[in-house]
Amino acid sequence: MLALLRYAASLAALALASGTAYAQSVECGNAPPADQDLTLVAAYAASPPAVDEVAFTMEVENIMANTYGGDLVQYKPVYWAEHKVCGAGTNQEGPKQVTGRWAESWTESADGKTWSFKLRRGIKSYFGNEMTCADHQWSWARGFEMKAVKFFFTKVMLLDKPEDVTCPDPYTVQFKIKDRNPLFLQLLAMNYYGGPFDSTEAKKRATASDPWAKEWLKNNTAGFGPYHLEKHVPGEELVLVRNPNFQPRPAVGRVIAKIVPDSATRLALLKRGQVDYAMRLRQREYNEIESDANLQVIYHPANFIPYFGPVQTNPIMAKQGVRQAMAWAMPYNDILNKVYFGKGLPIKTITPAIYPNSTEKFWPYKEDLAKAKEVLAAAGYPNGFDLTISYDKAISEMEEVCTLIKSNFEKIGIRVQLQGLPSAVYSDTKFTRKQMAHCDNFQWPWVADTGYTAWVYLTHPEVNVMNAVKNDDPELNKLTEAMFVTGFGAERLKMDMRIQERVAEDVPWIFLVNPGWREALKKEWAGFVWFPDNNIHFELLYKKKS
Amino acid sequence: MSSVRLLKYASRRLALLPVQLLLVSLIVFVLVRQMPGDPTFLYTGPFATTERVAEVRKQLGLDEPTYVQYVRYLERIAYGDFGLSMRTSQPVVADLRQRLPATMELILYAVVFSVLIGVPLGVYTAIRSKGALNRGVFVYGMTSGALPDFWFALVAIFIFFYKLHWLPGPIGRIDLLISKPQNISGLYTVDALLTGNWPALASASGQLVLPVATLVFIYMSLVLKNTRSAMEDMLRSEFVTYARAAGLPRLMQWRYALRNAMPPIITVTGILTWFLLGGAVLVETVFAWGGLGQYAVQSVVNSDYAALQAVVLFSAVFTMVIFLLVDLAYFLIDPRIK
Amino acid sequence: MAATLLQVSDLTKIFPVGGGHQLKAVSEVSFTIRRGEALALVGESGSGKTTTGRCLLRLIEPTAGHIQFDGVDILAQTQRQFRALRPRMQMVFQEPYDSLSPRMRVGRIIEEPLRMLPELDAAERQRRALEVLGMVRLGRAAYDRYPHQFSAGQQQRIGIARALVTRPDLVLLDEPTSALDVSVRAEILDLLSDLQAELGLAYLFISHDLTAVRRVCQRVAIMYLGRIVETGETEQIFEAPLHPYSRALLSSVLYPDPASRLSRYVLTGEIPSPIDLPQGCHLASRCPMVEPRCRSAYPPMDRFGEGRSVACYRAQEMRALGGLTTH
Amino acid sequence: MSSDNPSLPATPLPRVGQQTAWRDFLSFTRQRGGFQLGLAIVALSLGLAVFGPHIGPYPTETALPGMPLQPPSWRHWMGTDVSNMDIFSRVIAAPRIDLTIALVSTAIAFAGGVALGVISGFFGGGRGVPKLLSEGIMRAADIIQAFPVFIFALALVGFRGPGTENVIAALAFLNIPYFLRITRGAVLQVRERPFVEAQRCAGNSEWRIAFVHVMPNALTPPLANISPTIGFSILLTSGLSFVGAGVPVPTPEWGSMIAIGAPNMMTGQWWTALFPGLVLGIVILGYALVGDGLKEFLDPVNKR
Amino acid sequence: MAPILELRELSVSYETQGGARAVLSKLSLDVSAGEALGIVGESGSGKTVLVRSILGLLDPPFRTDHGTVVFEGRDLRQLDEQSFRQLRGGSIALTTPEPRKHLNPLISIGRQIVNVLRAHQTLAEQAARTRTIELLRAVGIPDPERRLAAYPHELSGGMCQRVIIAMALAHQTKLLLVDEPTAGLDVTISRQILDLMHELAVSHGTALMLVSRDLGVVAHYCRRVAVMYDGRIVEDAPVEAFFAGPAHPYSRQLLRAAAASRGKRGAEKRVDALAEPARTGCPFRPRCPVAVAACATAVPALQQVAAGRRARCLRAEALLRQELAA
Repeated sequence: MLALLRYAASLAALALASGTAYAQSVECGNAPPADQDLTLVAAYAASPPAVDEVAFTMEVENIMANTYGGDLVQYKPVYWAEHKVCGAGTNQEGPKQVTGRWAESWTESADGKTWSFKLRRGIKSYFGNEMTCADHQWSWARGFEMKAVKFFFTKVMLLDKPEDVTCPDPYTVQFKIKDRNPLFLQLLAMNYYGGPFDSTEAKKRATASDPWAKEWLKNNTAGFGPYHLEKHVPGEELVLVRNPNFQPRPAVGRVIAKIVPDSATRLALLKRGQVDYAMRLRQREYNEIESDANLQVIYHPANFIPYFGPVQTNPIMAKQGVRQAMAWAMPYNDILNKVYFGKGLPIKTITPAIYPNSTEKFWPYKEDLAKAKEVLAAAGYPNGFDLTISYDKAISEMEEVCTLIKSNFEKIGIRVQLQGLPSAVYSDTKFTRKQMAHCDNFQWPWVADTGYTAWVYLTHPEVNVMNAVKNDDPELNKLTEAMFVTGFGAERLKMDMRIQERVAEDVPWIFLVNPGWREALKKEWAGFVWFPDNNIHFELLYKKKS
Repeated sequence: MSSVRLLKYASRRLALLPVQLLLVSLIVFVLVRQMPGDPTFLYTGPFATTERVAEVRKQLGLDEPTYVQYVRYLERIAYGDFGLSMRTSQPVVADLRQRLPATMELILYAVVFSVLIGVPLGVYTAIRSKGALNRGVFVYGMTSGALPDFWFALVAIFIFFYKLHWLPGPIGRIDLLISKPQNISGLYTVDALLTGNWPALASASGQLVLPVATLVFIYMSLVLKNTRSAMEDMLRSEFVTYARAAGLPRLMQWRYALRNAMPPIITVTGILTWFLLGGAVLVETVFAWGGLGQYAVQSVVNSDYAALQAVVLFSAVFTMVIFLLVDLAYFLIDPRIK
Repeated sequence: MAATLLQVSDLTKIFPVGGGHQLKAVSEVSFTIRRGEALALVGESGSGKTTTGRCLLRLIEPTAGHIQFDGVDILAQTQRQFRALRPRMQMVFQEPYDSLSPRMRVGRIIEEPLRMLPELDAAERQRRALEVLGMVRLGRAAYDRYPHQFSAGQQQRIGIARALVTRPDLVLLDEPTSALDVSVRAEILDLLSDLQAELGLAYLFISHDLTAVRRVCQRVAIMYLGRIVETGETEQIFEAPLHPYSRALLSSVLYPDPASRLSRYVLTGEIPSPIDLPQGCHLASRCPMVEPRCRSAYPPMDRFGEGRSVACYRAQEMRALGGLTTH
Repeated sequence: MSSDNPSLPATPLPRVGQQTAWRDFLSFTRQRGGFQLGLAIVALSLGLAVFGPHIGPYPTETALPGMPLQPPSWRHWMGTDVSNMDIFSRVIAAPRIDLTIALVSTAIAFAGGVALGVISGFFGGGRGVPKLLSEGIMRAADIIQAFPVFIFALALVGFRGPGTENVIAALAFLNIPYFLRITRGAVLQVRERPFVEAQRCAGNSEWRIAFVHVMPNALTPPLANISPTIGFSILLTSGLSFVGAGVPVPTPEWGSMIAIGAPNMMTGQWWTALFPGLVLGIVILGYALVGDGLKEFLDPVNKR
Repeated sequence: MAPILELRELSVSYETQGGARAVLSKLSLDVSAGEALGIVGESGSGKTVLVRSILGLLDPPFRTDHGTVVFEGRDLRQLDEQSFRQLRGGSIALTTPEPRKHLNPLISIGRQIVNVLRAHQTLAEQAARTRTIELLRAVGIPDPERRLAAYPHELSGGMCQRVIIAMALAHQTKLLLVDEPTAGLDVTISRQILDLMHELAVSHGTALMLVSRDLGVVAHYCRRVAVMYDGRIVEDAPVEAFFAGPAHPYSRQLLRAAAASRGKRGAEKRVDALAEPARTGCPFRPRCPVAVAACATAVPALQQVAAGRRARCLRAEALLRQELAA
């Protein structure tokens, strides 16, 4: 009860804090009605290979987001009037986007290198254990051990070693980082890859040969989040049940997720009312739902950056002129209209439009085949060249996009071979940079910052796995590094602009269309909030009173 | 007496199995080595560091020479360990155990109906070689073999689910909201019947209709055609002619013929079962059946090599067992086999 | 030129039949054929006559024994060496059509054995082929046709022509007429007799058709379960066989003459399985004249006059039974 | 010929002479409507394999301007697909790849299967190295055939990766044992025919007998099976492409067209998957009809 | 003696894609009760078809076009299937060449005989077994109790033929159709079988119709012989008279060909023994050494040429005179 009150208070504080341009009568992220006890049946596209950070798919994210429920802080939901939907306030600058989750308050030392978080009392896991600093400490130590996503976070957060997370008292978590990091809080707000775990429970499952309970945690969850994974039959179904100790109490007490691999079947099930929610449909299918009186599509512009990536390990792709020519030859409108039925947004910069400082002004490219041919000839390929474009076969929209690209490229003499790959092979060859070029829509920057985005995707290929196109531009490298340690202000803004300009000049990525965050549900559901993770958060959902 | 003979024969045939299995495993092992890409990545995910990759490689034994890997592999198989599926993070054996009943249920009904319809129809058309039914059967036999099963399934779904709403959609073995019957045999219909779980029985049966009908439609012609030609041959044979000359009634003549047509019918039933295991792959995929076939496809699409090799190995064992059974049935029917 | 063309001694062929059992198809068979002589090898199915013939041409490798062809021990030769002798020993088969390559023209079929005589050029080969086609009374037109365009009798003539094209000394005739109709059979038998006389050929005539044998051959050897039980001049044997088996066999022949009544000599039971034969006379189980010694040791081949041998302890008593024909 | 067989008043003899064979073939064809239909389909499919990609009204691998998924109309007889490519143009272009795969793989399988079948059949009962060879061939064939066809094809392509060459290799590999067995069966019969011994008497070596005399007479069964094998290979190729293990998009291929169209079928755009499957079925039917007809034509039992 | 079987103008044809081909052309023949009639002819002369058409066993593409088959006064062709079935294996029985192929390979011989017995009379299982044992003993199968359970493949060809005879003579058989009794059997065995068959027929008063290519068989086991050529009876004569001197040139050729020693040739004109039957006039004309111009005009009628013998040849009487003169 006390916890509930506290949470309500923090929400009220939030409403006050964000009360400027986006102050709205609609409240976002409110506690759902306490009198509802609902079951939600979902149609998932695939079953997660594991519910731990070793795996890396949309479904894993989804389950982890709902069972671990995020880290010490979280993004603040605000109301986006033009889309009539709640979403993280990513258009704010830096720390203003963030509010507490497990932490009720926090402090940053003057040098910016020490961060202390005060935990709320009485946060309990499904197993009934109260959250203490030890859980955080254990989770970070495990992250260093796992060398997976959480480990990646430590690098970006500038956290050096497990010992840099300390517990001055059981309800205080302290981080010591190498250098000032203006993005520290935002990074933390996005982190639910790997915890925080209920270490008391997890340790029970550890064995001598498996001290971090890797095996058990692959198919089980031990978090403080709103849900607990009750049942997992790979390839068949997942059942989530409410964490009885989670406050405020979610209205959805049970989520039954059935695995239905075929998107058209998911659609059919939703249309027939056999499921409440269908995950990962295609735009055409969302269109059908919009025309259905009993269903709704929740839309938020979101942060997706589908792009065409010339991989610069290939000498032809390494030529700036060639990349520019391809940018001129890209069928932007066809992709927007035929694949996304005009529903998406054209992307014209590395920073998603809903993120701060995003500008389209540097991006000169539009579909102009004559110009493309000219630029291509100037780059030394008047007769074109042979190009292989890879894509993930599991994402059918990418196949359609690539087919359209192929049609246009062949008109300027680039002979295209499409290579649809199984997801695993695709990501293998992508991250080992064995492809010549790819179409990709699996990228969305978690942190609303140009520096972060450019750094992760387009710089330092020797350390950045995510830089799958092997872009290695000295200027960009320098700029992103500088932005990491530069506090908010005019200087940082200048860097921000230059990065966006440089990316438009050099075209390491050719931006396509952002389809936005789309979720398809029965009409009676409400309480949606978009977070930069692009997941649906079941704990906020409830049924509208009719 | 004959049971002793049967036992001897069966044990001799069984003794061949391990040798065959060894060869089969070798083929599968060699196949797996053909795989493009590094399976390690699938375990580590894209963020993994070099050390982590090396560690996983070591864990998987991928750093050892090929022959050592083969021996290890054989050892593991001997212990029933087919490794972990990268896609489900479960032991492959557990995956198979879960999915096998689904496929078996499908194949079982498909075989039963193919035989129940195909054999009588084949016998009938052999005995009465004229008429509309015969003509129809001929056209059916010609066309059914030519149609792709997966396409037929899609069309059937379009008509009976999408347009007519007569049958449930391709969502697997049971309606999403009906809980599965208690696991006894793994076959939902059987288990539901045994436990008196009528809603589950109704749902499972409804879900079976389209996939089984597809398989039966596409593959029954195999049984039908072979029964008919075996029966025709037997009806033309000297001993049936002689039975007729000796004044045996028609029915007895047909029984003589059918008795002798049994070996080819049994063979073709074996072949059908064997074929259905392959045929089920695509049909399962279309119906999201969650069986072995769909598992195989998902394994291929996701380069889940441990899973794929287990499926391939299992399918070979399944084949051998089927043909062993066929041989034993032959042995029981035909006194000429020693 | 020696009078003896072929001398077979103690020829034995054993087939393993699994389970440690043996099928002794041919046991210690000995006989000779003189130049220009037709010897019949007669017996019922399973008697080993066909196996014997196949061993002579090394289509089957015998287990033991010697075969001297024109003074050469052919079993001592390798298959490659033996190839040089093949032109001199040819064969005519039972099934007229099946013994001809269906997809070859008659000319090529007949010339095929001439490949063993590399000294012949194409023109010479063709000349020889046309020559033998004439001998078997088929015209030149046959040369360019396919076997299936001929009737069974004509096909058998093609088979004979092929056997003769290398100008052999010995021709093995393996049931050459058993697949033919009566009147055709007569023609082929007459042709064979004529050719033997014209070309001075030696025949080994393997048959169960006793009337055919009587018509063509000068001498007869009767086989029973892998052994020769009796040999001698044709008429001698047909008139008064001395071995109980020969007598039973020859008294079973039905001549197309209701007046010819042969004194029947009947064996009891059926031919036993040739697998794992007991020692002793193979006929012991069926013979009306069986004595204890017949079961203990196989009787030796005893000579009864010029060219006549019989393997029976009681052959003398058989002689007392007299001739077969009773009018 | 030892007795009159009432069902066959005249001796059945295989016919070989070229002229008569051709005449027989024509008269046989004239009497068989199904066979005619099959021949027409096969001829048409071969024609499309050569000219198909060029005679369609629209390009086969490029998206057309305008909205996708247009229903069948006079402009687009079979409608358009999700990328707004003309389905008709793609359907008639598909034989180029499907038939290439089927023909090449069947040719390889035929050549390999017949050669191995002759060796294993002819030397089967013998001794020494040829016998071991024969035994080895048979065991290998047994093992390959222990795998259900589609699963093995899937595994072969799955392990080696998708792509035309791999599909061809997989199909050829799978079909070799099939031709091997058929040929072996025929060889086992032919080698018992006396003309083989006659050739031995004529001084031929064993290998020469096997390949010059026996093989030509054992070719009928494998030849008659070429056509159905082509049909079957097309079916397998399309199945592999359907699950994404075959020919890459957007190459016009029936199976992958069905796969692309499948989700649209579920949402009511039935034309996307219906037509490719229909045409695929008709083509396979054609090859099956030709196979049946040829079997009947070449089977000596059906001779008058 | 009154004939028990009368064939009148029986015509059977064989349907081919090129049109129907006559196999039996207006064939007329009688068999008297208790008589032994031999039918000889070469392959393709229609002997086997004749036997099967009597029993109504011909299936398409064979077709009985015309004629009557009268057995004991009833036209079998008008009989309904049920009555005909009772007749087959009852009053009219058949033995076949290659007996093993005619027995069901998957059923024990005892069961097969029992089935035949019970198809014709109501008989309890046990009684049928007892009767089967009797029958097997009667046909000279040793140890019949044990042989009941044997399968055809476990018996020799001769034994199988005995089983067939046992079935054929299981009832009051009036007419036994014997098709090529010696085909596929060894000399000594076939002689035993023939003796057995003859003996049983005589003791049962069964008429035999013995079809064979072997003139020797006919000479020794039949009282009368009918020669078939191209679907017609060309000669029909008592055995002694026939073998003393046939009245048809074809019969003469057959007889000479079958002789054990080489007959006199040379005097006669060379003819092709393989020529196809002529389509007009006398079918034997192309093979006939004594053909005259008149032979080309019409098929000669089957005429009485001497007491009890008929021949279908314009020159029959001339031949008989010549034969007697020689």
